[in-house]
Amino acid sequence: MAIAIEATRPHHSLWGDAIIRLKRNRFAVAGAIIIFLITMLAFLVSVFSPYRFDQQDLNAILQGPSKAHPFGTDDLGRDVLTRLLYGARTSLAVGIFAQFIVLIIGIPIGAFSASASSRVDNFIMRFVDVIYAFPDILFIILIRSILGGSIYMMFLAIGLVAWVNVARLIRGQVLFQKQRDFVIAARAMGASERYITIKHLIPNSLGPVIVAVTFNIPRAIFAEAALSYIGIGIKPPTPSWGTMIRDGYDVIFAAPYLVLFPAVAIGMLMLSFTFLGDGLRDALDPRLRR
Amino acid sequence: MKQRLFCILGLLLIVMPLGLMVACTKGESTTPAPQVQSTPSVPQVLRANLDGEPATIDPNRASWSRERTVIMQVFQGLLGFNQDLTLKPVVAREIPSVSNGGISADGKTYTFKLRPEVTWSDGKKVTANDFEYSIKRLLSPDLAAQYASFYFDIAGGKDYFGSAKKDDAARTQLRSTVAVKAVDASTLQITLAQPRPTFLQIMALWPAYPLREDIISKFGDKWTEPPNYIGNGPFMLTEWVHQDHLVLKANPNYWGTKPRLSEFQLKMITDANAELAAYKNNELDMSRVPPGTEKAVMADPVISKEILRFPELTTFAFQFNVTRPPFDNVKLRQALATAIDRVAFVDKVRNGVGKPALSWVPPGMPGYDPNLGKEYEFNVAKAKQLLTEAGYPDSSKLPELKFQYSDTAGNRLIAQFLQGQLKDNLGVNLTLEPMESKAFTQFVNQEKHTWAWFGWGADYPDPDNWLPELFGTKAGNNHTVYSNPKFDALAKQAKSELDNAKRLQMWAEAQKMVMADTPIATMFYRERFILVKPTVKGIKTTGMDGQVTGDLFLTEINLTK
Amino acid sequence: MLWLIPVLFVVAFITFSLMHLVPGGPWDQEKQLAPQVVENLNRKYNLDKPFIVQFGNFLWNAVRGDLGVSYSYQDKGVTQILLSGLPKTAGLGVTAFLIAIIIGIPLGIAAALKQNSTVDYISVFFSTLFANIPGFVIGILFIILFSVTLHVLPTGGWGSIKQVIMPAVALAALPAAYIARVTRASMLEVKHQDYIRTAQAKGLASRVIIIRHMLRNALIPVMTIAGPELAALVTGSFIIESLFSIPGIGRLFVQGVFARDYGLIMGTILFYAFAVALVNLIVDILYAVVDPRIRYE
Amino acid sequence: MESLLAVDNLSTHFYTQDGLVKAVNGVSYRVAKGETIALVGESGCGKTVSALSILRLVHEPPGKIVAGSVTFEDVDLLKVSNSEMRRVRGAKIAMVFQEPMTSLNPVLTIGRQVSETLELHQHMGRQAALREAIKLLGMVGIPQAEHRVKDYPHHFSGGMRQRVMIAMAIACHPRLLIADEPTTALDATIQAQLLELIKTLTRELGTSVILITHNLGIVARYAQRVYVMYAGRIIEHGPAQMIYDKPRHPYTVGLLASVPRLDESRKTRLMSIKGQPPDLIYPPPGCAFKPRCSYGTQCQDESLDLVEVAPGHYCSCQLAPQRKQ
Repeated sequence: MAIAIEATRPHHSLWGDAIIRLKRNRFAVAGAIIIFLITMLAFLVSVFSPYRFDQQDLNAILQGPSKAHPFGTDDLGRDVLTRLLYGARTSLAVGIFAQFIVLIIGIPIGAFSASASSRVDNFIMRFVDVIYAFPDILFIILIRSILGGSIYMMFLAIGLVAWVNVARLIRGQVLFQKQRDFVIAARAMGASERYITIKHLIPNSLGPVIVAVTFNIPRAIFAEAALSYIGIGIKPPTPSWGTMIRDGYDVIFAAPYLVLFPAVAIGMLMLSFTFLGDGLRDALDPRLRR
Repeated sequence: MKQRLFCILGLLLIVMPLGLMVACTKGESTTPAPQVQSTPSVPQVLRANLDGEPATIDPNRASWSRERTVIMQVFQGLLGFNQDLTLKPVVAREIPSVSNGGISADGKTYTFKLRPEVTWSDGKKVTANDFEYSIKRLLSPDLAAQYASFYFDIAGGKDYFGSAKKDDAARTQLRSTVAVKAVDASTLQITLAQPRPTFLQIMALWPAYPLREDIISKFGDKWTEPPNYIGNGPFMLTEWVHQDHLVLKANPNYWGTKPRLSEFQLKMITDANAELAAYKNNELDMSRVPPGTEKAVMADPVISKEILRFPELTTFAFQFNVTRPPFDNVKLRQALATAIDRVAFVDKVRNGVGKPALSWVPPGMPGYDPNLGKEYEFNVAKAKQLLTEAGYPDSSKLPELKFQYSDTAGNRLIAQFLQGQLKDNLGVNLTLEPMESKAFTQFVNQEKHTWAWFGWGADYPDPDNWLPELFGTKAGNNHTVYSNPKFDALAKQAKSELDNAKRLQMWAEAQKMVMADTPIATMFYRERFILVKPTVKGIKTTGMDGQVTGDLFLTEINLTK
Repeated sequence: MLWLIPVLFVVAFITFSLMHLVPGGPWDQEKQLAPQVVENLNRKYNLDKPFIVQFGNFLWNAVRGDLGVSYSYQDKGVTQILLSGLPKTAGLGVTAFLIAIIIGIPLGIAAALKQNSTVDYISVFFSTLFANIPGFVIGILFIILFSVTLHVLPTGGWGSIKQVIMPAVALAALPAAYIARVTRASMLEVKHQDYIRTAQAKGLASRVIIIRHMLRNALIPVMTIAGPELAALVTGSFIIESLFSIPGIGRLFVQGVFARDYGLIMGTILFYAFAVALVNLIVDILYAVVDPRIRYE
Repeated sequence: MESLLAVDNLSTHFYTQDGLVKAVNGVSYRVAKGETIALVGESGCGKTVSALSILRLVHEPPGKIVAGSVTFEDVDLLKVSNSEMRRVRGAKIAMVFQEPMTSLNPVLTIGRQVSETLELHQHMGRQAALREAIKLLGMVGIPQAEHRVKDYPHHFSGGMRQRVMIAMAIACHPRLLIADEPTTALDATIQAQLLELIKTLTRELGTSVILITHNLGIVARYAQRVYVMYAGRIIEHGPAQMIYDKPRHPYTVGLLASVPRLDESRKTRLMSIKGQPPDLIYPPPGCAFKPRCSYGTQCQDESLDLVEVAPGHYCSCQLAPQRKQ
């Protein structure tokens, strides 16, 4: 039915159109709002929280949720809620920026590989295999010892290892899409390969990629936790959701809530991105227009 | 040696000697066990956990508590330890001494008389040759045994060990010069290069246990697999599923009092939470308690009754690199040492498990001095004053202080605690530098660190395992880069002093010197805090227990309804 | 298959170099060893030889199937360790993978067919749930529930079916969620294709349409992501194997790295590279099987 | 003539994020046995949707058949169960779609796609169905059919694919064939061939045809009667010749005036009718064509009822009756 409506309404740009449709998608909007809220809270936490994120209270160690500490306290008597909100800064950054790196590297390589000659394609894929098997821990420990453990190192570390998944995914999708007839048609109409790849192939490949990205968000957040244990990324006492879970695990028999709250937080973040992502995909995809 | 932050109620410890203290937290430990006869129906199978696969169970090569736990059940040495960690003869008929002629007047030659009845699990007699073979193997360059250096006092030992580059002839020659000699089947004579009063304790350690040349030359590396793994101890290794579990069965041919247990199972659960779960699911009879959860355990109506806790010969401390400014400033070091509320850490953060440490040598060991280090007791005012004396009346004028640690959950907690203390008490900002463990170890071994966290566990219960090795100039484990000629001189004397009382006096002096210069800020003495099923009776603990609690006296353990 | 050799070689070389560049060696211990001891150890394990010689030796032995000795498990060869652990890890991994497929794909299909319905939201919920609880937490929760509380399953170990259940499910959780979501996404793509309408116009039952006409088209992206998941699963998980004390090879690489067990590191990484490359090759072949328009020579 | 299909007052609406789209709005038409009718109108006028509605293939949501009846062989298809509906689809009513390029499943062989219909409705075995499929492909003029059955759609050109579609459609000798712009995606020479093919085949089988097209040019040759649709309604219908010679509705006139020039693309073709087709969400009250109509100013009452302006020739334009030359 798409055609009918299109023909009859003044034409917005693809994106303009998409934004409008996105705005109409309740879940996508909800997702966006949650992300916005988390971000806001993360930056305002110092304003309204009575505690510092590193403020120890040795008389209130491992206390369950209470009035004073809605989410309880950790094993140094620090307020979990405060740390959770403060930790959002790191975890949002990791969760999102790492994904950007992944996409920026992964999509072009994947797309190129798929549209390149089978020899080049094969070569790139073997390279990807190497990266897959790449001994990342060793590499990261090395980086740490040479460049020290800044948060950028962490983005680099995560991005460097994670892009291959997206690359392979995009390649698979493009290989598949590129056989689709609208592409053949476009080619017949003399469109350049580059144009086709950018205008047709990549957009139509996004569905699964968005899923992949949303799934990479928690993975990145946990990776950050693992990394900060090797001395990369944010240093204690600065909290991050991943490290909160890791540290919480050690005392799970005594204070399960230490794991619960950060896990829920990460869940909400990912869910928001899932909805936002799906919304965006639907919005960008003419065939799904209603 | 692995850093697990178990601790204990301080008071108990100071007032009571080890045995007593164990007795009062777990009365069964000293009671003889008539239960055996009364409940013969109970299968005598003890299920304990080894937190991972032993690297090797070859006594000569083993170096970790995990491995000792297995070895000590299957092998026995000339000497062993009592529960109070004094020496006792085992395969040897008596403890050599000057009076009984076991030790020559110059304190260099030791003569061990072996019990005639001691046999291997396959029935063969244990002879002095088995010991000679073992010790020479231990010192052979090809084996590259990690504990070999402990036996360098044996005349010729060090040279033989260092002969790796030499040709076979030269080696064989050096081997024959190693002064360990089986005079006859039941007499072993060892001569030292210089007197070493603690040599007997070293001889009580696992690397010096007897070995069967015939078996080792027959099976090579495979000799540590059952059934090749033949020893002279109360148990035999009957099954070893790698990375999974070990089974030891009572040795029917054991020459001494037979163990009450028929079987000793060792699982290999690495994750502390999983281990506790296995214990709660009755798959284990003993379990660690994940650090930090002690309070919850103590609050639990059921398992709180199954707690077993006792002090270990392990001290944890912050070691300054005294050559790195600003830590080359002794007043600053003292200010920092005084600004740490150890009691709060032990009582609050560690739920009262452990004992705040003001001096280096831990309680339960000769050389422990309860009155030492009082000046480092937590005192903010004093700390501030010391900081002023150090030349930093305004703490913000301090150069950046950096603290390195090997990043484990436990260490990360300590580091943040330290950071909080300095900030709250002195207004000093501390930068934490977590590192991956090996990277950290190398960092420290190369003395690149400024201020680092470390712990030291006893190899044998004597100050000479605690002081010269760590504070002697250029000593192997001296990572404070502390150097004090007076200390070195005294240590040199003490090492070879034959009069025990005098010797310990010297060490006490030496420790005082060290503590006065504050190369380290001691934190706490470790306490082991575990759970044991009420059915397990007769556990005897010591400050040097291996991976499995009571492994020095496993033969006395039995199970009841 | 020939390209496998360069891949393995490159991986081997990178790893070997990194391994030697990384600070801290196998003999750096909290209690420092006597210099003489370290000297003899280096000699024993040829660490006193120049880098190239060491690498050469390694390659030469590796080609002959001998991956050298482990430093942390002193009496055992790496090949031997790997071979004894592989069946357990692979068995567990494949089980987990099958679970992930069996749960993930139908869930994804259901969610796509009933877009924005309860089914859809339930699947989103579970996907999110499992994607956001790290394996070690899921694992310990299982243990607390089924072992400590209900006493129906053993907490860990290897040998019986009962012991496989919890780790397999814990392993499968995330891949299942992931596969479900991707299946949903690509089913939605396919759902609106013209040829589906054609199929409907033929009067085919929706079951036939889904299985014969939609699924095969929807499976292509699913395969792309399932491949790496499978590779990861069969090479084992450090966390799950430690938590459920499974004597597999999953923990070996991480253990090896932290112990600087050069033998173990090289052995496991080579094996990992091999597994990954193989799985990806299989996926590429499957593309061609599923989609006749993609041809691989 | 006895009627095969009667569509009465059919209304199909789309509930979109932008609002309600009355894609088909009270449309009625009849098809007699063996007859070929044409449904004509520009893109988006609702002809495709009305056809899909007959087979109940409108995506729901967002689409929904809100009113009317579709009487086929004396049964109202809008009332029968899904399973009964499936027995009609492909067997009694078959459809050939507009896009030969995308209407075949890329991952199934041609043979399979043709034979599955036969297996389903004729209850043939695999082999039998395949042999039949080969025969059918031969009938629609695919050379060496016995080899090509193993091929996949991407081995076929557009025209060849449309032939396959036709083979699939006639496989079960349907009573009614709906051909939805079967040729617009193809070039001129092939168009003619295919339409001829459809014509001959349906004549042999006595199948009725609904030919959906925007191209009045081809109508006269293939259809007996013509229905012209605009903005979801029928605005004029009658015998093909009559519509062709004496169109009454200004829109029909416009359509005819723009004699299709096949070498040009579709967009430019309709420019000869000035203005844009109406927004179906906010349609102008009364005659939807008025804004574009050259007589717009002159017409007063805008009732939309079809008035018989000549025997069998109906038109909804009120000016039409006066405009007999």
